[in-house]
Amino acid sequence: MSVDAWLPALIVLSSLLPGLLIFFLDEERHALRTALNLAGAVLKTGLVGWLIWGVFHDHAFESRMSLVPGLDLVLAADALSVLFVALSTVLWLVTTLYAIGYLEGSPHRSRFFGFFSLCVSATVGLALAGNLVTFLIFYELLTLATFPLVAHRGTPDAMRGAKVYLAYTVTGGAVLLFAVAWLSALAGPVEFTAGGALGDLAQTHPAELTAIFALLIAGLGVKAALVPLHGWLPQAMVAPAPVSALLHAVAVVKAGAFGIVRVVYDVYGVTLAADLGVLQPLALLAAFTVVYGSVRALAQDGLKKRLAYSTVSQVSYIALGTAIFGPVASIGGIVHLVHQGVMKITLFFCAGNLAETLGIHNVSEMRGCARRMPLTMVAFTVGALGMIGVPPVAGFVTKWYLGAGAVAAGADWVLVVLAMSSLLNAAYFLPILYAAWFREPVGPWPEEHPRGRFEAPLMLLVPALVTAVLSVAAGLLAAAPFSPLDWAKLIAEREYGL
Amino acid sequence: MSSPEDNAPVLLRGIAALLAAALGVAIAGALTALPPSSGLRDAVTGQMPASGVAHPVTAVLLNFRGYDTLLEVAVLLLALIATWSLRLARPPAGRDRPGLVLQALVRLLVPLFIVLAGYLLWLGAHAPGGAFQAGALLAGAGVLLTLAEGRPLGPLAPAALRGLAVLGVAVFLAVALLALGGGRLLEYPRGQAGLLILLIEAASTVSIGLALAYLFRGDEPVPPERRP
Amino acid sequence: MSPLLTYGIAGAGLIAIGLYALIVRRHLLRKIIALNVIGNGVFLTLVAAAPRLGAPDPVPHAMVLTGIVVAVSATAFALALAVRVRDATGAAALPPPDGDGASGPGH
Amino acid sequence: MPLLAELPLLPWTVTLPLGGAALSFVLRARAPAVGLAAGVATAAVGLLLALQVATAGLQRHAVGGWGAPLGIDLAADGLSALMVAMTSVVGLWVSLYAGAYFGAGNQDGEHQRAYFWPLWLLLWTALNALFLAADSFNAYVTLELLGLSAVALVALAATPAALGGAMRYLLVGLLGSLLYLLGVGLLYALAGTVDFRLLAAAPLAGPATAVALGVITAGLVLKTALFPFHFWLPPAHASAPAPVSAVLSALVVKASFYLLLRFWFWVLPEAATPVTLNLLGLLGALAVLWGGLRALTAERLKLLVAYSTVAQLGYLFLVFPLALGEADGFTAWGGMTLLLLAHATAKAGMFLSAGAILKGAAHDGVSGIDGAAQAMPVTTFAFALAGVSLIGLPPTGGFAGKWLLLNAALATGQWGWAAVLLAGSLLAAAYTVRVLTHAFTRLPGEPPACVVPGRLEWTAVALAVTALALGLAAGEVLELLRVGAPVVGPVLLEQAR
Repeated sequence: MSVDAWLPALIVLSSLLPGLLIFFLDEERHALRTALNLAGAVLKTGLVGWLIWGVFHDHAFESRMSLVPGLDLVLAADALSVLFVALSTVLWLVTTLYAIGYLEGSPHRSRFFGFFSLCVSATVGLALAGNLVTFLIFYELLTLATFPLVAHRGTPDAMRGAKVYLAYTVTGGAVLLFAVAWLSALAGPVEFTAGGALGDLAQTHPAELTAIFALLIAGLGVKAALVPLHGWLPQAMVAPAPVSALLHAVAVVKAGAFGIVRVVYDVYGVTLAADLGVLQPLALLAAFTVVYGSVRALAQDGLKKRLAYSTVSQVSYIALGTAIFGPVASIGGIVHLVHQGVMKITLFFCAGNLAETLGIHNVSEMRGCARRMPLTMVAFTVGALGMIGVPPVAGFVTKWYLGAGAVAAGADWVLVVLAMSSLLNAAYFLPILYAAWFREPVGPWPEEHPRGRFEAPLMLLVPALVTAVLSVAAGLLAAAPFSPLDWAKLIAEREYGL
Repeated sequence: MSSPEDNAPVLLRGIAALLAAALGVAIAGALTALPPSSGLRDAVTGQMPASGVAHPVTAVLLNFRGYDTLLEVAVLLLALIATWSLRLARPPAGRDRPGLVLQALVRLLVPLFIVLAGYLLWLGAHAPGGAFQAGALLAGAGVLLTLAEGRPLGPLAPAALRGLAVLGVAVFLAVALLALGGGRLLEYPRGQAGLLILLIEAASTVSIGLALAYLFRGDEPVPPERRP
Repeated sequence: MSPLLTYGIAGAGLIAIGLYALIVRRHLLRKIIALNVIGNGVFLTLVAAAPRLGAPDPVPHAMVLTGIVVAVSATAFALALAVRVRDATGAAALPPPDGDGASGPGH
Repeated sequence: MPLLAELPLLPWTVTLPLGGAALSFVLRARAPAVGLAAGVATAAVGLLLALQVATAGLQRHAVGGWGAPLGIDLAADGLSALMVAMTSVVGLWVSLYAGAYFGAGNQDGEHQRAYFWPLWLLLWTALNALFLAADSFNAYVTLELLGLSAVALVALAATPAALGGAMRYLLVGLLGSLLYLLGVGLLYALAGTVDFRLLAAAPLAGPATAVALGVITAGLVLKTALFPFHFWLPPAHASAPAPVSAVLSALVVKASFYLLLRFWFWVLPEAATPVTLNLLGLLGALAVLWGGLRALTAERLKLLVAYSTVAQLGYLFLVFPLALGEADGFTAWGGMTLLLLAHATAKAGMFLSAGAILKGAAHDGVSGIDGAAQAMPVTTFAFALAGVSLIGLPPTGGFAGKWLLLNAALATGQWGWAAVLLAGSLLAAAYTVRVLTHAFTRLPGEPPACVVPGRLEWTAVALAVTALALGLAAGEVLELLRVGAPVVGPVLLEQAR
C-alpha cells in the first residue's frame, strides 16, 4: 500500500491521537499538553501541505475501510476537501495558541483540549469524507465533540445553551441520517463525484430525489444556521471565546455549509440540481437568511451575539453562491468558506481579548477602547471592514464574484440582496468602529488583569493579528497562485467540467 | 400474614376473565386437534438395554435426558442459595416447647423415613421411585426434626452443610465431566451406566433432602458466635 | 370424550382459573397459589397431550417430573421472598409498579 | 486451526460456570477469588467458542451420546455464538466490577459478597446453557434457572423497592416460563420431538400449532418485557445492585428474546402472517416511544436507564416485520443483531457507570450526579460513550445496527418503521443529554473528590468502548452471524439502478 492511501487517514489521526492522549493527562501537565497540542497542529499542517501539492498534481488520495459490506469509511482528497482541510488546519493552529493563552489557570484544561482536538479531527474528517456515510459519521462526531466545549463552564447559562445546541443539532443529524439512508436505499453507497453521483436516477425517481434534497438541506441547514434553523447559534455564545471562534469560523457552521456545497456539487451535481428545480428555493432561503441575520445583528448589544447573527448572515453567502447556477457564483460561494473563516475568527479573537482584558461584553461599553487596545482594534477593524466588503479585505472578493456570478446567471435580484446586506453590515459594524476609535471612554478601565508590555497577553494578541493579516492577504493576493480564490477557481473548473 | 384488600377494579377483573377464558378455550381446542402418535416411546424402548436401568422414566431422567436433570438439581440448589440469600428473620426462639408425643414420634419416624428413602432410591432403577422421591422422604424427616428441635441436622458446621447441599450437583457434574474426558458429556462408559446412575442418585438424594428441609426452615443456620 | 381429553380440558380449566386469580388477587400468597394452580394445569395438560398410541410415552412423564421439581423450588423461593417483602414493606402485596422519586443514600 | 475445531467447547461453556457456582458457595470466605477465576475462565471458553464457530462452522454436541430426538444436543450457530460471546464480554467486566463493588468490612457487604458469586455464576450457567440449547424443553429448564437466579440477585439489594421489584419479577417470570412449557409440550405432542432442528423439519400446521406458538410467544414476550408487558422491568432493573442491573438489562432479557427468534425464524417461519408480524413490530415501536418518554421524565437515574432498556428492546422487535418473509432479510437480521449486541455492552457500561457515580452521590435522583464530570471524569466519559451508542450515533455498534434496519425499512418501502427508528434516536439523545447536563453542572466550591475504587470506573469504560468497537468490527460480526442464519441476502440491499 502506498503512502497516498494513508495520507488522509494520517491527517485525521494527527489531531485525534493527541486529543485522546490529552484526555488522560493530569491537569498540571501543562507543558506536555501544550507540546502535544502543538505537535499535532504542526504535523497536520505539514501533512496538509503535502496533500495540497499532491492534489494539485492530480494524485488520488484515498483511505478506505469497510465497516459493513456496502458501508465503507472513505477518506479521500479532492480540490474542495483540500480547501476546507487547509482552512481548518491553519485556523486550528492559531486557535490552539489562542486557547492555551485564554484558558491559562482555569480548571479542566485536559478535558477542554481533548474535546478541542476531537472537534478538529471531526472537522477534518468530514472535509476529507469521500462518501455520504463517512460525512455523516464525522458530522455527528462533531456534534458530540462540541457539546462538552459549549457546556465547558458548567454554569446554568452554559448548560442551557449547550442543551439548546444539542437539541438542534441532534434533530438535524437525525433528519440527515434519514435522508442519507433513503438516498442509499435508492442509489446504493453514494461516493462524492465531481459533477454528481446519481447517474440517471433523476429520470426514474425525480420526486424522491427532490424530497431527499429537501431533507438533506434541512439536516445540514441546522448547523449552517439557515433561517429558521439558526436558533441555537446565538445561544451557544456562552461558550469560551476560542470555542466560539472555532464554532463560527471553522467547525460547526462551516461543516453545515460545506455539506451543502458537497450535496449540490458532488452528490446531485449542479446540473441535475438545477434540472430538478431545487436550486432556486435554496437560493431564496439563503438570501433571506443573509438579510435576516443582518437585521437581527443590528439590534444586539451583546458583542458576541451581534457577531453570532453576523455569522448567520455571512455563512449563507456560501449557500447562496452554491445555489446560483454558474461557475462565477460558485467561485464566490466556495471562496467564502475560507474568507468568512479568517475574518470571523479575527473578530471573535478580538471580542475574547476585549472581554478578558477590559471586561467588555457589550457594544455599548466599547467607547474609546481602541486607545487602550490599539492592536486588537486594528485587527477587529480589518475583520469588520472585510465583512462589509471593503476592498482590499477578502470579503470584497467574495461579494464581487457573487455579484458577477448572479448577473451572469441572470439572477439580478441577488445584487439587491448583496447591496442590502452590505449596507446592514456597515450599519452594525461602523458605529462600533467609530465609537472604539473616536469617542471618549465612559470611565476608567478596570485594572484587574496585570498588564505586560503589550495591551494583552501575547498568546491572545498574536493569533488575532495573524488572522487579520491573512484576511487582508487573501484579498490583496487573490490573483496569486494557491490563493483561496485561485483554488476555488480550480474547484469550479472541475465541478463544471470546464 | 397481613391481608391486603383483595378487591381488584372491575375493569381489571373483566380483562382477566376474558384473557383466562380465551386461553383456556384455546388450549382445550388445541388438545382436541392433536393427532395420534407414539412420540418417542419406541426410541426409548429400543435403547432401554443400553440405559443401565430398567424403568423407562428413570432411563429418560438420568440417562437419555440426564442433562435436564443435572440442571434441575442445580435449580433446587439455586432455590436454596436464593432463599438463604434473603436472610429471613428467625422467629423468636423457644416460643413452643415441643411436646413429649412429638419428640417420641420423631424418634420413631426419623429412622424409618431414612430406611424408606434408601428403599425408594434403590427401587427407582426398575419401578416408580428414585432420587427425588427419596429426597422428599428425607426432607420429611428433616421437617419433623425441625419441628421438634428447631433444626434439621443437629450441630453441623455451616461449611459442611453447604458441602452436603452441593453434593448432588458436584457428583453429577463430576460424572458428566469424567465421561466428557472419554467422549461426550454424560456419556456413561459401556456397562457402567447403572452404577454411575445409582451414585448420582444417592448423592442427589442427600442434597435434595437437605435442600427441601432447609427450604422449609427458611434461613441459613448461623453459628452461635456470629449471631447478631 | 376420551378420559385423556377430560384430563386435558381440566388442565385447561385450571390454567384459566389460575391466570384469573394471578391477575386479580392482590395477596402474595394467593398469587403464589395461583401460579401453582397454573403449573398443575400445565402438567396435567402435558400428560393428557402426551402421545397416546398404545403404551404410554415415558418422555413427557419425565418432563413433567422435571417441571414439578422446578415448580417446587420456585414456590419455596417465592414463599420466602413473599415473607421478606411483608417484613420489609408491612404488606404481603406488590408495591405500586413504579416507585419513582429520588431517595436518600444507601441505595 | 484444526486443534480449535476439535475442542469440546460446548459442554465446557456450561459446566465451568456451574462448577464455579458450587465451589464459590462452599468456599464462602474465598467466594470473590473463586468466582472471579471461574468468571474469567468461562469468558475465555465462551470467546473461544465464538472463534470456533467463526472458523469451523456449526458446532453440535450430543450430550450422553444419544443424539436428538432421544437425547439432548448442545448446538452453536452464528447467532448463539455471538450471544455467548456477548455474555462472555459483559460477564467478564461485570465480574471485575462486582469484585470491587460489594464492600467488605460491614455485615451487609459481606453477606452480598458471599451470595453474589454463586447466584451470578448460576445465572451465567443458565445464559450459556440457554444460548447453546438445541432442545426446546432443555431451554425451559435454563429459563427457570435464569429467572430464579436473576430474581435472587435483585433481592440482594434488600431495600423495600428491590424486594417488591424482585417479587413482581418472579411472578411474571414464572408465568412466562409456564406458558412457554405449555407450548413446548403441545409441540411435542404434535411432532414427537423437542429438538429445534427436528421441529423445524416436522410438518407442523393447524390450530394446535398456532396455539402452541401463541402461548410460547406470549410467555417469552412477557419475559422480554415487550410493551405493554414491560411493567415489571423498570422497578426490578432500577432497584437491583448496579452489577446486577447491568447483567439483567444487558443479557437476561435478551435470552427470552433469543428463544423467540428461534421459534419464529427457525421452527415456524411459515406460521407468520403479515398481521402477527406487524403486531409484534407495532408493540416494539410503542415500546421505543413509551420507554423513551418515560426515561425522559424518570426522576431516579437508574430508573431512567431501565426505561431506556424498555425502549431499546422495542427496536429488536422491528426485525419481525423487516426480516421475516422478506426475500433479502439479512439486512434487517444483521441490523437487529448488531443493535442487540451494542445495547448489551452499552447498557451494561451505562449501569456500571451509574452505579459508580451513585456510590458517592447524595441521593439517587438524576440531579444527584451534579458535578460528576468534575469528580469522576472517567465514569462520566463511559456513561456518555454508552449513551452515544444507545442514541445510534456513528461510529458505534448502535449506529451500524440502526443503519442496517433503516436501510431495510426504506428499501422495502416500510416507512413507518424508519420513522420509529429516528424518533427513538431523538428520545435517546434527549434522555442521555438530560443526564449529561447534570453531570457537567458545576457544583459550587471545590470539586468533590472521587471516592470509588478505580476498578469501578475502568470496567464501565471498557464496556462502553466495546460498544464503540462493535461499530468498527460490524463486518466480522455479520460474517459470523451468517453461519446457520435463517435468512439470506446481501448485507445492504442494493437497489437496481
